[in-house]
Amino acid sequence: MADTSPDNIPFAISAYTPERLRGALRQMYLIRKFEEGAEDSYTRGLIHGTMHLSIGQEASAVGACIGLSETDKITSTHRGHGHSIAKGADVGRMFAEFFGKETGYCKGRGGSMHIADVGKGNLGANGIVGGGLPIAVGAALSAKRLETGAVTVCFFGDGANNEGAFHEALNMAAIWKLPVIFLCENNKYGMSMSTDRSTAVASIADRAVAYAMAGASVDGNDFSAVSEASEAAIARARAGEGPSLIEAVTYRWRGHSKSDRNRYRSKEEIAEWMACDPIPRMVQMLSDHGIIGAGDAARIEAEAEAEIVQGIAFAKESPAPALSDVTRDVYTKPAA
Amino acid sequence: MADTSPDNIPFAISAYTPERLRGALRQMYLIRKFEEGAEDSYTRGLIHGTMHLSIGQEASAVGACIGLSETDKITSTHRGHGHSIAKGADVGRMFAEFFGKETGYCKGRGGSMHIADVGKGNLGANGIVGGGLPIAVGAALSAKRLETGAVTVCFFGDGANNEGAFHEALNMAAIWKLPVIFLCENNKYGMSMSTDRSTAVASIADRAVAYAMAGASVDGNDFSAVSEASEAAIARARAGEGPSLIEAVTYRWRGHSKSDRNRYRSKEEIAEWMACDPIPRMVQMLSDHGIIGAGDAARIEAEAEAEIVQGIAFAKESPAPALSDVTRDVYTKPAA
Amino acid sequence: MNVAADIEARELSYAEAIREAMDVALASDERVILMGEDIGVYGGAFQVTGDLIDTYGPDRVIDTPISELGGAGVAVGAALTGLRPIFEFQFSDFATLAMEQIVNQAAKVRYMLGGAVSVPVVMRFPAGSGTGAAAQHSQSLEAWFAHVPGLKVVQPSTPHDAKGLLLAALEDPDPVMIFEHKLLYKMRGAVPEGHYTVPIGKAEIRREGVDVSIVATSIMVHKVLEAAEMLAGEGIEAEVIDLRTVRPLDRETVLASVRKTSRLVCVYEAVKTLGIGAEISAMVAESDAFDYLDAPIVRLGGAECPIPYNPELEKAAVPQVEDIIEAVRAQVKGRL
Amino acid sequence: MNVAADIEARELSYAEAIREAMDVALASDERVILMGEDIGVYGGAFQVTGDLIDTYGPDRVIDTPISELGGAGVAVGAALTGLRPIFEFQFSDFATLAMEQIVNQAAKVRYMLGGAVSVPVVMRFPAGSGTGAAAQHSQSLEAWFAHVPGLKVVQPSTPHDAKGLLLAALEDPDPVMIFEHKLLYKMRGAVPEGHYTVPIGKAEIRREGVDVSIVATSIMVHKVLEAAEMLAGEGIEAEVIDLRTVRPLDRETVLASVRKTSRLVCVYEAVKTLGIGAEISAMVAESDAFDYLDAPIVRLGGAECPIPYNPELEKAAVPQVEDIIEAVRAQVKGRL
Ligand SMILES: Cc1ncc(C[n+]2csc(CCOP(=O)(O)OP(=O)(O)O)c2C)c(N)n1
Ligand SMILES: Cc1ncc(C[n+]2csc(CCOP(=O)(O)OP(=O)(O)O)c2C)c(N)n1
Ligand SMILES: [Mg+2]
Ligand SMILES: [Mg+2]
Repeated sequence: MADTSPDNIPFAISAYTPERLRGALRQMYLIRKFEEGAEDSYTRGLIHGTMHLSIGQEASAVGACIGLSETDKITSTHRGHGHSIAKGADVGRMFAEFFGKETGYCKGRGGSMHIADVGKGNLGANGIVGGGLPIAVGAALSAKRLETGAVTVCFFGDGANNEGAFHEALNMAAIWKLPVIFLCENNKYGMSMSTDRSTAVASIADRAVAYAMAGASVDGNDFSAVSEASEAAIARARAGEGPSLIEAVTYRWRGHSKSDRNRYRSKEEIAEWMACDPIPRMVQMLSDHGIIGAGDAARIEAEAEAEIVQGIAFAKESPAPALSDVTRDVYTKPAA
Repeated sequence: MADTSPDNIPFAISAYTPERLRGALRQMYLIRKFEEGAEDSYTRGLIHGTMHLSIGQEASAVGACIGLSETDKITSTHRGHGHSIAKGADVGRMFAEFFGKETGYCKGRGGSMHIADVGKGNLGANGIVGGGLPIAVGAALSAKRLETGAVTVCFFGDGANNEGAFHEALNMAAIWKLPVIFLCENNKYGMSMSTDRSTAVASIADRAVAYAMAGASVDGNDFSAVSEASEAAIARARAGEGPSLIEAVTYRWRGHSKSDRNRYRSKEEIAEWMACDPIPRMVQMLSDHGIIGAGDAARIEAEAEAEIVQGIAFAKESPAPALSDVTRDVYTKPAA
Repeated sequence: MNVAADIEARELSYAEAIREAMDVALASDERVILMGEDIGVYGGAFQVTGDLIDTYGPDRVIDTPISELGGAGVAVGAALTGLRPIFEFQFSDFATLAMEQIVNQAAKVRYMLGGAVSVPVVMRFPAGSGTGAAAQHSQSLEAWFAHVPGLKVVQPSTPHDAKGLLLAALEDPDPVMIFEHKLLYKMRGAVPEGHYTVPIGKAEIRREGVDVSIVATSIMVHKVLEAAEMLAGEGIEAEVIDLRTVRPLDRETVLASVRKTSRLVCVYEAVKTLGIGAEISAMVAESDAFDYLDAPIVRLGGAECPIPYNPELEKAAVPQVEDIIEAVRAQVKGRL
Repeated sequence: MNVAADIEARELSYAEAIREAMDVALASDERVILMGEDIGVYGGAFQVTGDLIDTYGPDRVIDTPISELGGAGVAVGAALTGLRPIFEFQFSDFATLAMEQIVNQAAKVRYMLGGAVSVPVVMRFPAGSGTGAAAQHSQSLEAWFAHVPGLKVVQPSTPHDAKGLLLAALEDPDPVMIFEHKLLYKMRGAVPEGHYTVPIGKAEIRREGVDVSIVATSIMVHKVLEAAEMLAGEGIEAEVIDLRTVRPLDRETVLASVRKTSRLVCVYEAVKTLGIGAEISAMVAESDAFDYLDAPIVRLGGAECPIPYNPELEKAAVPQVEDIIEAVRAQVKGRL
């Protein structure tokens, strides 16, 4: 039984309205169902190419985005479905992109690794590990110069933290005190390489010191913990106090991509982490604090499921791009 | 009057024979005179292109190299004359390179920014800021795999510490525990940009934390301090305990290169640092401890001067490369 | 043929013309910012930005740390979110550190996102040999960029075009790469005041002639014009085309000239193999102008070696006026 | 024409052939090491290294962190100091992060040092489209490398050549870049056991013919051979040349063929503009073979756009068998 004495009220419960909290749960379900739907679609041959599923990481995506408005930006990664949904993307258009359709977010040109939703502030997933880090700093530079008040959350993985781009981006964000939050989803592996083997420090957050930046490491499967650290960072950013580095420790249940034979981690390790599923933990917290009642979670889950079914149907029915359009949109203004 | 009680004997005095110490002083003079000779030659139109002088930084070059043997390696920078001399290069061949002659270290193909002396373990200066960092790690990987026992000292500047290459190189050296020493000559500026403006941390050595690496910041104008930190790092490297980061705080008296108008620092700042000249400090230490007597310093200086005069003469008289050889040495083995 | 020839024009140097373009842009558009290493109080390595920081301050004339990948990426991110950055690489050679952001991000993001965004970033690349800075500071890499759909690539050869193309680039919604030859910075020429543009994608006929078409880029335009005057003395009238834009090519101007003269020589400084002359030659050889050709298409490009340091070797590594004269003579020899 | 056709050969896949070459090299030369992301227990993103780690252990089959610039630089440094590294880029697209070390260091250091060193490094680049991985994972960038003196660049099209060229590259004292097409990895073909080499710099005539010469690279060789069979049914006998090495070019083989057939078509997957076909075409157009040409030189290259995600668009972006047939038909149409 959770402790519900005032002192022990989780941050999220005190910070957000019941409606927003239920919305967050809904997004977490939607992410889970989206990934399952994607997996299923892949098996049915509806999806070309590869995909990177974020099952198990729903709390970090949703916890990091709950404090953002549509004018705030995110940059995302190859494992970006959760980020997109957390930033408000429509799952129908996401599936359409996955299926290579003209109605997809990228009109079928980008696929899973490039889903973006610029209107909602999602500047896009990225196929290049670390590719979004400097871009996020640039978005924060725009916000500062144009005084939009926008904050940028830059998602990246533990693997990306060894790219030179990480170092250069964090240093520039720090010296210029830019409103950007570096949110590292440390799922313990960059493809097959564990952080133990790839990274000289035990916690990615330890690297904040090298940029005189606020750094925090949180349980990435705890929605409340992620949102708490994120809100603090957002507040710092909006107050002109510069960037923050947050490490959300989490785990991906599935392989890195469809071609992963999972030879680098044990069944036991996976099982342990599956026992720490962020969704039941969220459900538990919300019901402990009376935000949802009996049956609510199941209903929200079913609604999410229905949204996914509808999204897949929309995507399937959507038209494919015309082959004659292959060189469209290379340039905004084709030259003279 | 220096304190000569046993407790206060500087590291260098207790660690090195009088002969080696006098050799170190000789090298420091040689560097100073080389740079002055280069400057003078430039004024006389003997040198094409640009040059980066290290006047004021002699203690860090010599202090970092005194503990190395010829099988140990260094990688150097655009400001590399001091490193070359400290690693045993012949000033005649250095000038010859500067003058673009066939007898130069690079046969006139490389010039000042590429002087190398592979036989002595100097893998070369580098025109790319940060370019030598991963190469040094590679040399250390060779040493470890081939069990040569060699240590590699990687010189780089404060400006280079913001390159992605710095981050990637230090991380790899750390995870693989390689015998490499990252020696940052922090002369306060990367071209016109002060470390205050370019670098999020006050001391480059603070960044060692991000690689769980031994880090030290020392007075780079104090030969003994640099050699002490270097010997400790060399010992760690030879013992298989991995890499170290040493920051030697120093100053370049001259402009960044010949085209520098010095608009970014004050005359007062320069004067302050000139008062802290590493060469008189070395002379003082050696005479305080009886390593040199009256007149020795002047004699050593005169010898260095003579060596430079001779080197310049050799370089002047040397033949230029044949124009027909312009594409020689692009490949070791020109293809079939 | 100068589009602004009728406007009263002063003489400015190529560097001053670029600075004036930036000044015009900074004054008229709050979204324009400059980024680069030492472009502030130092005025830029080649004094191109000069004193612009005095007028526009450090928030709009931004010194970046030595972080080319990150810096370029920040510019890309800023361009995606409302600013109009002009990013200066200190030497074009350092673009090797930033190809990821230029090629994978800036050039492709619009296409990958199905047209949802534009990337109005301008990048400036001081390029070419002749300054005695050797192999890592003298490259001509424009052909790499011209191989990349999504980029526009220009190479102004005169102060007039340097200003007009930069202003055109700033108005262009797509990423424009400007390759400036370092040896041109001091060249003077007529430059109209205020705002004007030179169209991206249009070549310029610098000299009319009937015996041979010579297509040249950047500094080679001047060498070719000099050669053309000498050749005129021998009765050979060369038509000299300044390509100006290397992506996209102005096919029509080149083809019309070849149809007229039946002979083609391409002159460029970059390494001959796969330099821009390869594309010009291949473009002509696959066009209907092929039928007009009376002689093989000759390319004069850089030697197949890195740029050497020795000044005579350095000259031998790129086409000189005499080489052009000789090549053209040989080309038209058999014309009767 | 297979140099080893008389040796008893088993069928292996292209990936297995490469693995076998690495196995042979690791077994016979202690200096050989493999480096790359996930090449250890994971077996490589495309399972090329497979289980080599089981035989040679993690000290010789080295998983690198996600640090392409640093990793490539470590390989360069190791090659300079006695090791023989084979560095795998997980996708050739990520070479954009490492161009500095490849182009400024590996390619130039021998020349810049006047021949004092060699850089026996081999780099492997899984390249090309067709896997549904979109614009940042599908590029064909070999032309960039072929533009760089100091590098040797090969593109094996068969399992036999993949093994033989890799073993040749390992024996070569200079940096060799191997571009492997991802769609070829599963292709099977005869591969001799043990050690043999395929010479770098020699093209191979895959089919003799008299009506037209088709020069193709990598996977296009197979599409061209398929097209050639269909064309033979129409009475058109194409000579098919597999270029194999793109730097240096085997001029003689190409020119001899053109002198024979008087017609040339170049087929390659890279973006058409400034792809290798530009160089082939220009090389022929400036040679004495020009006089033998009876028709314009046709190039079939990739479309002028990034590689799109949708599978049909993706196919439309690169030459297909039907495109080749059509182009050749048009080319020989006027032959009577
Ligand atoms: C520059 C670059 N290098 C390598 C890859 C291949 N790759 C894609 S995802 C990945 C692992 C990334 O690990 P991490 O950053 O931890 O993210 P995760 O997959 O765990 O979410 C790798 C190596 C890439 N896409 N880009
Ligand atoms: C990658 C790269 N970027 C920029 C430059 C131009 N540049 C040469 S030296 C230098 C300053 C380097 O500063 P630091 O590392 O502190 O060395 P210092 O000159 O102070 O010795 C710069 C910007 C370069 N050579 N290479
Ligand atoms: Mg990870
Ligand atoms: Mg410095």
